[in-house]
Amino acid sequence: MRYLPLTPEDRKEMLATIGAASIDDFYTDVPEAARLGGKIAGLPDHQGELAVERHMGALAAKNRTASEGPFFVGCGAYKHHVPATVDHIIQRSEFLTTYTPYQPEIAQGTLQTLFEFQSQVAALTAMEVANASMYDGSTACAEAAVMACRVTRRQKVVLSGGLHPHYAAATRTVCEAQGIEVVQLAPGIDAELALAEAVDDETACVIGQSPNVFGTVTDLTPVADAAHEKKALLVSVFTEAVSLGMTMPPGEMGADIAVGEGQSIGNPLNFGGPYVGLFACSKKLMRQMPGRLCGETVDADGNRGFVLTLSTREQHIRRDKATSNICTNAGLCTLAFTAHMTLLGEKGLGHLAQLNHEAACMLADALEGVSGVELLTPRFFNEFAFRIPGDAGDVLEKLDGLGVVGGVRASRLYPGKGLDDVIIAAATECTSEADIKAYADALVKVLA
Amino acid sequence: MRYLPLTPEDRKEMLATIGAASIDDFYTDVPEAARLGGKIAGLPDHQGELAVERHMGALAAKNRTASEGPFFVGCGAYKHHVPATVDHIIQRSEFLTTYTPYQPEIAQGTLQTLFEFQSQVAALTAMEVANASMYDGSTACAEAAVMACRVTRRQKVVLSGGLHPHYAAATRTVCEAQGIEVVQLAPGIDAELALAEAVDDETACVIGQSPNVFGTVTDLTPVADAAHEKKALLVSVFTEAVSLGMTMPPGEMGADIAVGEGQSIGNPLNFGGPYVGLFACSKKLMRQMPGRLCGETVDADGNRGFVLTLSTREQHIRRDKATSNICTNAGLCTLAFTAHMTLLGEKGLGHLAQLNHEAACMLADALEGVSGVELLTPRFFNEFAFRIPGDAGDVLEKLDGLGVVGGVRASRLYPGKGLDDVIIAAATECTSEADIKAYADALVKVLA
Amino acid sequence: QREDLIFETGSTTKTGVDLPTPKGGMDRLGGVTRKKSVGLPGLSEPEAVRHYVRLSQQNYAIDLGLFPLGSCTMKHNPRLNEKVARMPGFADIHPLQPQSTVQGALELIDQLATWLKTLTGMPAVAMSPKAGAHGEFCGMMAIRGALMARGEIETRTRVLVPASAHGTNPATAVQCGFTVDEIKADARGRVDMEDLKSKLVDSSDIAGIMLTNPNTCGLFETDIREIADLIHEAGGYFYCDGANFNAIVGRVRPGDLGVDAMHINLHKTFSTPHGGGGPGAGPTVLSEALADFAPVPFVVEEDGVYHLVEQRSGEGSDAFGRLCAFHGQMGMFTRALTYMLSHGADGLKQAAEDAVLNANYLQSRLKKVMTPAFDGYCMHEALFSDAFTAEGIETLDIAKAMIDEGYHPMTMYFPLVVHGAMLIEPTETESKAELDRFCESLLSIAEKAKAGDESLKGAPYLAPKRRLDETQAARKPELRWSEPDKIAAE
Amino acid sequence: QREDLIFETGSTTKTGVDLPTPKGGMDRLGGVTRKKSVGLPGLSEPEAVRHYVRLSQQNYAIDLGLFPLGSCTMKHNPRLNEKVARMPGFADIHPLQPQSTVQGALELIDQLATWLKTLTGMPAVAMSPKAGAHGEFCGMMAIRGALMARGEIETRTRVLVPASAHGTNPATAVQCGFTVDEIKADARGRVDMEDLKSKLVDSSDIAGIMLTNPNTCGLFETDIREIADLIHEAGGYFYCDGANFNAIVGRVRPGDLGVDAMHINLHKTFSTPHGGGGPGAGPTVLSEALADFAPVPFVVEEDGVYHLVEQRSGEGSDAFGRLCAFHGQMGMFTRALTYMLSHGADGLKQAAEDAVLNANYLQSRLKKVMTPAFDGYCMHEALFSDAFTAEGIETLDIAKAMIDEGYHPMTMYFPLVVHGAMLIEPTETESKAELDRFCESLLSIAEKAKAGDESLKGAPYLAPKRRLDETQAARKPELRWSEPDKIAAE
Repeated sequence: MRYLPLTPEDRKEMLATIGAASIDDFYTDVPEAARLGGKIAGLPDHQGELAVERHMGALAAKNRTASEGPFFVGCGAYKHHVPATVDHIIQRSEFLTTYTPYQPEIAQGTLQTLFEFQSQVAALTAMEVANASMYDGSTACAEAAVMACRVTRRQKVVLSGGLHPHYAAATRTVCEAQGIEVVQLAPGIDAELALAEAVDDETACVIGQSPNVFGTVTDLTPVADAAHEKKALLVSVFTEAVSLGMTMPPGEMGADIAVGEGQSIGNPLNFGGPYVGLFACSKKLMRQMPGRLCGETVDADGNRGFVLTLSTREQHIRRDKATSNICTNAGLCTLAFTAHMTLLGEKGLGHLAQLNHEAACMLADALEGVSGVELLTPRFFNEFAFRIPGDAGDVLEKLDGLGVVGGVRASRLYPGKGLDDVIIAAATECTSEADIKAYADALVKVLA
Repeated sequence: MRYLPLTPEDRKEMLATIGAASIDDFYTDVPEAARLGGKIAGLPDHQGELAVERHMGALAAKNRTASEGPFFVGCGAYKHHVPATVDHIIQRSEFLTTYTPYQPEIAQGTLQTLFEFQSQVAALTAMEVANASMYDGSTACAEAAVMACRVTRRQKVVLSGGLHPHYAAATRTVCEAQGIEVVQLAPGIDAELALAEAVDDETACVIGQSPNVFGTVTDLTPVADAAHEKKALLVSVFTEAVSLGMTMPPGEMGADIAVGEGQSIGNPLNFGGPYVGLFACSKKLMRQMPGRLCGETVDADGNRGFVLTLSTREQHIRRDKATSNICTNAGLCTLAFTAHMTLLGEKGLGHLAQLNHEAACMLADALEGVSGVELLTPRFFNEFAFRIPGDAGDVLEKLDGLGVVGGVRASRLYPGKGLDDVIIAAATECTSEADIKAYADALVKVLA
Repeated sequence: QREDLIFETGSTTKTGVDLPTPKGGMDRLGGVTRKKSVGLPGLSEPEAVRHYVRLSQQNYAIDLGLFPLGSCTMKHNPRLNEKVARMPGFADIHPLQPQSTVQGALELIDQLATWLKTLTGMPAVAMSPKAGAHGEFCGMMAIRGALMARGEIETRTRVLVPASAHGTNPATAVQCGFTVDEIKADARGRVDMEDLKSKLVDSSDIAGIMLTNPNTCGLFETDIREIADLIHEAGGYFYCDGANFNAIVGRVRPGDLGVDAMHINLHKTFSTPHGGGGPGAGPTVLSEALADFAPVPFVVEEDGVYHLVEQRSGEGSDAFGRLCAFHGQMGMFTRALTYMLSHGADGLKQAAEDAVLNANYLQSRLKKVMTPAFDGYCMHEALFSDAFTAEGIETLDIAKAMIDEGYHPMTMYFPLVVHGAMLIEPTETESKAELDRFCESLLSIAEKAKAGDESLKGAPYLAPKRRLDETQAARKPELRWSEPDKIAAE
Repeated sequence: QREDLIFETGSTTKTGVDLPTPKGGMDRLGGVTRKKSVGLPGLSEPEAVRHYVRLSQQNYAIDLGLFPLGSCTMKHNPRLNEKVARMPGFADIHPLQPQSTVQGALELIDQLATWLKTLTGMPAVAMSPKAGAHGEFCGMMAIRGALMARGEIETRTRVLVPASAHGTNPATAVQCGFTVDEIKADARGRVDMEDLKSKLVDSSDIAGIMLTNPNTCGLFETDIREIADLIHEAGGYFYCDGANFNAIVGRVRPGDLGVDAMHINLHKTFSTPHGGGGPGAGPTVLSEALADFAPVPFVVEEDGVYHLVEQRSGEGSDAFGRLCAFHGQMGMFTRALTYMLSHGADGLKQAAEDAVLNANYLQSRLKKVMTPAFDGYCMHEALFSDAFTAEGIETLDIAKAMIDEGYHPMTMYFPLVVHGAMLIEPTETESKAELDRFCESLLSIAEKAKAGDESLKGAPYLAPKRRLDETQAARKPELRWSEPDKIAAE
């Protein structure tokens, strides 16, 4: 076993030092009836690297990658280019194989990058403070809802019909367990417009998304105003972090809490995870935040250093009174995010956002040129919904047959909601003009 | 430009500090007629990572990899499995982006691995000392020939007909420039048997190979004896380092100098380079070795440390009297070799050698079962030659059409030598039983 | 070793990427544009690489030495796992692309699920929890779902949690709407059965128990079967915190102990990298009684075709809903399955045994000076109290002194049931030679602690930083970089 | 920081790989088997990883800071290059598989050749040299071939080499059967034209000249055109050592200067990693006069199909033969082409200019205390003599003191024509801020050297090791590990 350094002689010697007769001596506390005799049945024995790599490679080969051809799937996860440097950095032994930085004297590498991450997220969202990340955007959204209830001492949250339905579902799960009422507004391309009216005196927060799941960008300032008037909070959600290089960020719209998915910066698609949840808020709410926080301080010699801080909010100190049970962050994904963001800088981010937007504009132009296509999203960044005559599932399947992965059928996200003829398609900097042409050409064929 | 940290403002400021008007000031020494006006024509401007990756990816996609299907090409480079750990180690920034360890205080990482490498190569070849590597096996062979002439003060080298013809050619190139006579014996499957007779009183060295280019393993002890009787040296060559886990090593056959290719341990095929030349010899010849040497010493505090040593042999000190003009080693390939060898250890190496041998034995059995095939190599490790009725080039092309890369046609290495119907095929631990069956089945079809 | 912040060295006009020139003239944003500058510094690529490489060298890591954090299981992270996770067929596929184009990914999830179910002896597993604590949440939500189905969710609200439990256990219980009732540890470091029984005298409000086994004292709960029976008789469910599953893989199946739900930290037992704090993954195995209450999505196979069920349709659905977007931590699944295939059934068992052997070896050597918290053998980690230290020297000082010896400190002050606790987990991937070196270092510190050597109070002396002022950090939190004059003005 | 040798920690019975069980019973070795044990220690994978990661941290590297080795060009090594080199389509192809299956590889070689020829303004390039010195050998062998074709190889044996040349130049000339005639440098650090002319008075035995340009003093040879003309008139060829090509890419084409052959260090100008000493790659461009004398193999394209010519058939062949097995350093070609495409024609020129600007900036700041070897601007590296140091302090002391400041030393005692030479090359991938920090550090050391501060003699104090005893190493060379008692017995 290549991963096990003990030799048979080591084991014998160590048992002798301990004074134990055999390894079985250590398992005598196990109820006899539950002790396993031999090996667990039904599982193979150990294998060498080559065999394992071949097994896993065979599985991998059964999947079609997003880089293989024209690819337009979005809805909360986006195909972006990740610089090679980012992957090199997160594979550094010292980042990859270390623990949560509870011993700051020998964890400044992790801690300083977390501090920089927090600063970047705060800047990106135009919020005052940010935490060191959550599992992903959807769980960050759920945590925001619960936090809003804690802050306002109210028990009702309102979810936009433009909120990614997985985010809404994850939020419902958490809220319902805690007796929080969840008001889910009806799905709609421009659903955020209905949010302001849905706030009442019991509302802890309204949760709106921009760009929303249909790609619509919306200035949520009126929602924030309406919420604040009722002493409720606005939680502003995004699933495409690149959009913030160009579109109005939560902080400029008056959001109290901003949450979002950070995958687009530095992280590959990974079939949905691990991703990195971004969580930011106003400074006055800081001590109510869930998750890990890194703060600046000094060491015994007076040198600047960083530590995890405000841990009295957390489960390992507060136990049943913690703000959340979360006790990890998205470590390496966070590092990938911050490293990629450092490479981009404001200039690169803005540039990247513009390329994404242009790709989507060109895609929209091309698809609008296809007879029968109706563009639905009124204002968008890099993703939009459109209607086709016929069933979206059928159309996408036929497109797939022509080598084009054309997007997400809205009914996969909203079954039984009358959206069977709607496709949501995204374009990014990875989308070439040839890809766009291929899509339009294929769609012409399919709809013919 | 992502790799250039200077901003336009930096450049302006720096010119001012220097007191130069523009960058052109630094190029006034260039003869006016040779100064380029604008950009060099015919080359594209800079491109982002995505575009470059796509360009290179498109080139890569035009090649068929050795892992794609049954693959039996050897003759000096071998498809082996490299543990993932090895590549991780050689990508460590501190190994990848450092220089030749001329400043030992801050290069012990490189130096200690070189010391360990030398020790491993000496052990592997059963020789007394080894250097820190050469460019590859073929150039190591040429250097050995020249070194033998230097040591013996003779000017004639004898090359076996089993020596890899590229090694022979590289050796001829170097020798002829220095006025060394090269006697090339006729190619032959069992050509090493003729070596002992070819030694005379003018001979500086005989160069034999085991396993040779046709895969034949030979005990060169009689050659060593014959050479030593005439006060000549035996240079023993190998191109498959894994073979030394099982077959008789140069040191056990009385070789004075052992040279070989180390690619098989830790290094991918890389279309022929970079590889790593192994070079070992007896202790009494040590000071005549070419290339870099690392030695043990102590630092000012008395702690063990390592340094490059015996550099008075080398070009940067000796200039025109150096033992060689070589001034690099195969750095990262050396590191890959030593790291893989450390993972293998004697146990793993022996095991690996046995798997290789068995794969070749099974391949031989399978091919011998094909009507018309005549196995030529009498004793082999993981590679052998066989005769087929018809032209080997045609047969290999047809095999290729059936998805089998069947080996090397001997006439590619020996054009016009009557070997048109000979194929040299290798098997390794990567060769599966299914691969072998596929080969035999395909050959039956092709020869039918 | 000061490394400037990117905000101090970078600039908003600098970038480390090259992108094609935008075409310009396209705008479909409808005016919802960013008004103010973002304030994000950029660095050229060479500067960025150096920044992170330099910073990385300020970290301690498994790849540098023994990392004896008890309860954290800092074992070797194989690089093969990293390589496999980066195969484009896994890394470059989208969670919402057509299922027909991700059959290999779904098959992988199914294979991993099979391993997890087989190793635990449990019939079902929810794959989507994103970390251990998320798995706890998943398991407790399944219990909640079962209680709802029984119509008892209003009445059964009390969850028993031992005092020695991870903080996540009570936090999770509360988040699922339960109240926590703490049970004591006995003198042997196990659940105090008398106290437990007294809590069950009136059992009508019992929802269940959350128990770690092996427990956080590094001990196997000897009465676990009886505990399970008592809880089940009381009408409750048995949630087992699987953080320490690594000690018993191949020797015991939680399913044979009466467990109803247990999360598995893939980064502990199955070596996915800790990565400085994540990402984790916490698949949660479920008993027959809870299997129907698993969240969406899940994978089912039919005639060799894999289906991802994303919605439980119909009124009769028992699923408690959805834990998160998409389907779970795929990147961790690839690593964990790679690890399992590499070890096999034989290797996984050997790994558990070696982990336990290593811990007992450390315990037997260290107890010459240090005070074991409890008598007898331990499982995969050895627990000591600070009873042996001289007045004025505390666990923290010993921990910080270990840094100067070239080691990461052990887990300190946890579990709470032991005074000045030091919890040491070497894992199976340490050699005997490394353990011996570690013992010698720690024993020399322990001797100093016993002798009251005041120099320990100043440790570490040799780390990239001296002891950091955590009080200041918490009193006036600086959670982000601000312009220097902005700070001054505040 | 002592890291034990693998021979001290490993064992021949331990291994860090798992391999399938051999079947046994097969033997076609004919008895030519290994008789004695190999004596190779093995380590488990976790132990091996730690060994190398720990050792790596004892190295300085570009990724950690400025690496001002003059003449070595330690610039940033982009990770994209590493990624591309590992694409299976490049890394996992065999040099002898059918050419129809490696068309992309051959095309890549052809594309790289086009870049090299275009950038240098030369009509041909030999791709197979494995390092810079190997490229020198290639170029000089081509000259040899041309002289043979002219029937003058017996008579034309003298090669002129400036005193400031890299040691490889004279070594190479001798290896190609030539004799070396050294020419002096003038007071401006360039070739002394009078001396040169005097060497050409009798030019019948002149084979050629080997000249570095920009030269090893970091200066452009102002008379280069005249030198070329003189050599050509004398019947010889002009070999240019291209080690410093990075200073002039896009500004001057060696082909326009009368060069007949020049090697290009891909690891200097085109950023392939130095890797602690290799592997390098030294493609060698050739003029019309020498093009026919290039070695095999080479790539030719015909109707979009790429052919690898491995043998020059027939009697009329001018190729001097083969330099090495196979086709060159493919792994370096992928990296270099990736670098070129990333920079483009515009970026390569900018890189050269920034390299020169950075060097001049350093020179202008450092000369406040240090003594420039020559007047005027430099190219990509700044050269200083030790004239400014106090009695007893030498270049070595300054170099070692830089280690304590967190920098790699500059190149020292080279070129030989300057006393106590210090050759500093920052490269274009350093920021101004980094250069400023470096200047401050080096100036503070230079001030100490000027003042005769004896503490410099003990430097480095803070490195993983103190100064190492090189004399002992050379006097009684220990080039490999031996059993301790075996050493004692000797």
